[in-house]
Amino acid sequence: MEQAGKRPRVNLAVEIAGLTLQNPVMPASGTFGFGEEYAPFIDLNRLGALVVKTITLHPTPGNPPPRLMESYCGLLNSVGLQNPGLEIFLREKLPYLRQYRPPLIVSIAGRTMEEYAELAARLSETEGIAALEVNISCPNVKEGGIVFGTVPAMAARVTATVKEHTHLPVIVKLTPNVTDITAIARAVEDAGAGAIALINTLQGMAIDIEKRRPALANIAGGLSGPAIKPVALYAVWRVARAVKVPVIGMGGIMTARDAIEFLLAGASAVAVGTATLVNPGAIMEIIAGLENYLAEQGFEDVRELIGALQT
Amino acid sequence: MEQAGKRPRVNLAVEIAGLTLQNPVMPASGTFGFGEEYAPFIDLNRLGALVVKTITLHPTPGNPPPRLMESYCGLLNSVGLQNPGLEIFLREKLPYLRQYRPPLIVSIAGRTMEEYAELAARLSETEGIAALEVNISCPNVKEGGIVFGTVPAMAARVTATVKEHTHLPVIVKLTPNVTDITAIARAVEDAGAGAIALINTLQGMAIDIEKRRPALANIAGGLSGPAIKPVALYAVWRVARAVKVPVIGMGGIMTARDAIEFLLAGASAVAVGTATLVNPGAIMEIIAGLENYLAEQGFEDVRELIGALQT
Amino acid sequence: MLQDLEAEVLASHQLGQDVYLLRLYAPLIAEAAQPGQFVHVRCSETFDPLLRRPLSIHDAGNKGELTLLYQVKGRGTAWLARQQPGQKINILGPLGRGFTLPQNKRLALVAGGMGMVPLLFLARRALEAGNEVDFFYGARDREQLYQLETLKAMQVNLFLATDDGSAGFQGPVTKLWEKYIPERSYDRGYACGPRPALAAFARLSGEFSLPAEVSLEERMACGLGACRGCVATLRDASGNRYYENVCTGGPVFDAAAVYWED
Amino acid sequence: MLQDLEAEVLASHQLGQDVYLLRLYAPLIAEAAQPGQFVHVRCSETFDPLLRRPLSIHDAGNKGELTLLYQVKGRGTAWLARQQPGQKINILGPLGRGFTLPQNKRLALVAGGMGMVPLLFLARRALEAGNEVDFFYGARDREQLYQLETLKAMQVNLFLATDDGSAGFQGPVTKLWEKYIPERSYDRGYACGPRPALAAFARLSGEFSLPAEVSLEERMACGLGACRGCVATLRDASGNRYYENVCTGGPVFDAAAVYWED
Ligand SMILES: Cc1cc2nc3c(=O)[nH]c(=O)nc-3n(C[C@H](O)[C@H](O)[C@H](O)COP(=O)(O)OP(=O)(O)OC[C@H]3O[C@@H](n4cnc5c(N)ncnc54)[C@H](O)[C@@H]3O)c2cc1C
Ligand SMILES: Cc1cc2nc3c(=O)[nH]c(=O)nc-3n(C[C@H](O)[C@H](O)[C@H](O)COP(=O)(O)OP(=O)(O)OC[C@H]3O[C@@H](n4cnc5c(N)ncnc54)[C@H](O)[C@@H]3O)c2cc1C
Ligand SMILES: Cc1cc2nc3c(=O)[nH]c(=O)nc-3n(C[C@H](O)[C@H](O)[C@H](O)COP(=O)(O)O)c2cc1C
Ligand SMILES: Cc1cc2nc3c(=O)[nH]c(=O)nc-3n(C[C@H](O)[C@H](O)[C@H](O)COP(=O)(O)O)c2cc1C
Ligand code: FES
Ligand code: FES
Repeated sequence: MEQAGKRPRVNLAVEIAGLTLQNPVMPASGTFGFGEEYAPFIDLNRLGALVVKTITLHPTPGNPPPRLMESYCGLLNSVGLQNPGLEIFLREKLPYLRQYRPPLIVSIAGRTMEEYAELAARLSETEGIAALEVNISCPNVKEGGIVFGTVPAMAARVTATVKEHTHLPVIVKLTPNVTDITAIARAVEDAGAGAIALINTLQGMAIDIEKRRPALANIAGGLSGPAIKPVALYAVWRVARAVKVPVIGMGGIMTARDAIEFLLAGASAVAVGTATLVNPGAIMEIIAGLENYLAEQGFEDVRELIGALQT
Repeated sequence: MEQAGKRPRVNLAVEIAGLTLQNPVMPASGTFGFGEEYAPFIDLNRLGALVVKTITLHPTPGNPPPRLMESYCGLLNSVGLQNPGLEIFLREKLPYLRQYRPPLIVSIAGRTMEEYAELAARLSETEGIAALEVNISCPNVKEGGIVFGTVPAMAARVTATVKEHTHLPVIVKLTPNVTDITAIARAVEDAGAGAIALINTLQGMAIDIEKRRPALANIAGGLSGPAIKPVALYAVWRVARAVKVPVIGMGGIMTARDAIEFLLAGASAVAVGTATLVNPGAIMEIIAGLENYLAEQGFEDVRELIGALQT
Repeated sequence: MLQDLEAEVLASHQLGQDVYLLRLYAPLIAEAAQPGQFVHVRCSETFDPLLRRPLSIHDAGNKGELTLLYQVKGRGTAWLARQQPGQKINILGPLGRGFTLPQNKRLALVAGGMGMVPLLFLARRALEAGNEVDFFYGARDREQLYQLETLKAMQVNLFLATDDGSAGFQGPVTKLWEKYIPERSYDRGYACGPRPALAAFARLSGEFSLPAEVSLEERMACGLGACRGCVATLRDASGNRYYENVCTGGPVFDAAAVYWED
Repeated sequence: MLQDLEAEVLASHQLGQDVYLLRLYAPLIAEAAQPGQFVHVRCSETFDPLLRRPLSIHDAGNKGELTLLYQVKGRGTAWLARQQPGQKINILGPLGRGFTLPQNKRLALVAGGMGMVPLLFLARRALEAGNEVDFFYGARDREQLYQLETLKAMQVNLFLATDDGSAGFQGPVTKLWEKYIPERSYDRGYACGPRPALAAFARLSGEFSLPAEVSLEERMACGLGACRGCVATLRDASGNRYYENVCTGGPVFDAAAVYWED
């Protein structure tokens, strides 16, 4: 029998593309830097996984400032994938990240198929990386700047290219700025994605009415945060029903309640982005809240919750 | 010379598809009922235009309850175009609306091309209607339920069909749930749209984690309100640059500042939806705030503001 | 006449763990208020939470005072509970169709939990109109029976029920009421409370052919009949189902017209 | 050590039309604070407004008191101005790289408008370290010169400038400063204020080969260097431009390293 006052332990572990995560909550790429920025606030060893800012083959300076603008319950950013590039990542960031136990997921982006291929190959030679997350929300410079993730065939080609150049599990991260996200999801699944992450930011804009100029130097930016949660949740629900591979859900998750909605909708894990920018402890609070909910509702295993929505 | 303390009068009038609006602020379809609901709070004669809930050929019962769910800075609805149908509209709603001076814009939706055609024809026989707004965010039952507004050719066909059956100016209202909204905008412009209204709601979802059921009986719903403003503004900015016809901007406009952003982005008029549901006086406050801004910033005519964004 | 105004908080009393009595100064609404009507309350200075919250009118005094009684459930009511005397709250009202108010009849008021809120106001007005009022009031336990002093001071015949028997009858308030229906030969019944309680109330009043009214709850946006978001499923005389706005067609409906299977 | 904590409001004083002095009890932050650093303040109980607001540390007492001084500009600072003593505010800090603090030197502090906020704290610490401090402080008019009593009590040499001449020199504070640079032979200059004032300050200190530091402002999300959202354009020794986080690389930068043409 249970000891009085002691709750039965709940299993929080999930599997994603062959990786075992001790719990289903991880940071969203680009909102957690390279981990070290949040070490003063949370024990990185307690995360479901570590997910770093998207890296590119060469250093990317990013967009000119201003890059941020607050909107109603949302954040617009046009950071523009600023990152030190593959070499410096390997030399200066990876050793730090390797100290931690949770699987390390490295997000990559390219401007051409070749860049994706080379990133995949180089990162696969390296110890300490558990999976690649392929960010396809960026323009293909060889095809007139069409965003890779908006055309099923192109999304599939990126996925296949990365797969060819790595033995690591491949997670493909989708953009929501499409008519039918399930078509993209199926295309990348068929091309070999081991898991699908969604959503990246929605395209948005804000204007400074005093200066009569865009609030962001880049004119447009990506909208994240609580504002986009219903859009993200619906995309996750649809994609989870359209594919067989696991789904990592994200977009506006601020609280454990939000995370639970994503799991019920079919996500096997969730990522927390903007919430962390506002509250460095958000991920920890979400993990604790999820555990509480499961215990209170009489679940023994978080996997019972995944896709348990009754429709 | 000006009298001391008296501000120079600012011209607020704009032209849209041949209609002259005394000011560029109107209600958004579906959030203002048939006008009478707001008459206790505002003088309908002071609106830029009157825009009624979308009507269909036959009475539409709408979706089962619950139909509403609040989200962070947003509202999800699955009303499902509940309306009394054309006949009752003509008999019971139109006479009331005809008392007012602002141009009356009647929003229509069909499940087939034929229904759009018949609605257009019947409404054009009637006195007191200034323009038709064609809601193409609904599924085409003859083409497997694909939403009319998500395929350029289909959107163009609806537009052309309505044009053929009416002498009234035709405003086409776009859905934002597409990869490239400018392609749809150009298609409906080429097909004869006199103006383009955007955006309709974003697709979204919410889940009741206690019941583990969708919060809306219909599972998914349309997201409106301040949360979607950056997405709407960006869509308006892009469409305004892609077409020559005037654009009516909407999506999350809560304050005069928001409305001004849409005008700067290129909208010739704006519509206010969710804000009115929260604050019945919102439209009036927006008109007053716009007038103040223009006077303070030294504009004599609101048209100087339209598209005046410096990029 | 409908009002959209800033009402000053006169007092906010915590009555129970999550339950607050809010006294507002809002003469234009207080004077027009009818039992069963509600006000629609802005619960934020910003846009999160976004929507107003519908709250029944609990009492309306002649000094321009409007009383609300609410339970903190989520983010809107949590905001409300933080408001202090002197602050202003934006309210819209009085909204909706209230209860039928007869004269010199014998009435049964059946309240489950927070369903007591509008029925207290109904009881006050019903007594003023010469009616005899049996007030049945059920809750989970003794602690969750609010406003007993006020009710006792009001000359209603008060019947209490609790799930755990800590006060009055042990069991559902509708079960308690059922025992009195035959002998008390009511002219009309009224109920407000959780949906299963209302359904039981409707079934009982149907069995006894008692004209009966219930107050329904639905999520609302405008509160004015404009958005068609707050519908309940009703059935017409021939049994056909249709949707009716709770905000303007209700919140009070004929118990026999509600489609309870929803 | 970085802290993310709930600080109690000790007092909130309105100093001017839109300007507030906020005294918080936050010993862990107050003890660690260095002049030029800032705290990142949650300005909502909900998610609207969403982001924290960066505010400079205006003073940090030994009784665990942390003082902020801010102008209400938009929705976040408006929320802050509504907070009353006893309420808790979530703050993150101390953040960023502050000013260089020499010993026994002669320093020029040049403040434009609200730029006075971090410079008062710098002046206090600079005096404690045996420096001589010339404090140049400019504002639109006399009413907008805040904290004059505090500054006067601090043994700084105070030089005032106003745009309308209602106090001190009439004209920009940098113009006033310019007159003193040759004779006062400073060891180091510091500035905080509107960007055009900072650019003028940087140009002057360049001309006089004076080591000089400025505090920059950029919109911020995390405040911790994680999001790369708050960059300013700098230039390296060979004149190449690059982006640096204001939150962690600054907010204080070498005036010569800033790309002022942005
Ligand atoms: C006509 C009417 C009168 C009411 N009178 C009272 C009363 O006097 N006292 C009282 O405690 N409660 C009353 N309620 C219920 C009350 O409106 C909800 O408890 C309240 O809206 C919950 O808001 P929240 O911010 O606490 O919860 P949240 O969970 O943050 O609410 C989210 C959304 O759901 C809506 N919602 C949640 N629960 C309900 C509900 N039961 N009914 C309608 N909308 C809901 C909210 O209004 C909001 O739009 C009444 C409801 C209606 C329709
Ligand atoms: C390091 C640093 C220290 C600062 N110290 C002070 C201070 O001590 N006193 C003071 O009055 N002001 C200070 N500011 C400016 C202050 O942060 C802004 O005035 C404030 O964020 C505006 O918020 P709001 O809610 O009033 O305006 P809103 O218009 O609602 O703000 C919208 C968004 O823009 C950001 N923003 C707007 N203006 C600025 C700005 N000038 N700098 C950075 N972000 C901005 C907000 O933080 C928010 O994210 C400082 C800024 C920085 C970067
Ligand atoms: C400042 C910022 C930077 C981001 N950078 C990246 C990135 O480099 N790569 C990526 O795949 N997504 C990036 N994202 C998107 C997030 O990973 C996430 O998909 C999105 O923000 C939605 O989640 P949220 O609402 O929880 O933030 C970024 C988001 C923000 C706010
Ligand atoms: C409750 C509700 C009902 C709506 N009904 C309609 C409709 O019938 N026809 C239509 O074209 N748009 C409808 N809309 C969409 C609005 O007209 C508008 O495009 C959208 O809500 C974005 O604007 P907002 O954020 O200001 O509300 C509806 C929106 C809401 C919230
Ligand atoms: S709440 Fe809008 S119709 Fe009832
Ligand atoms: S605010 Fe995030 S890096 Fe500076």
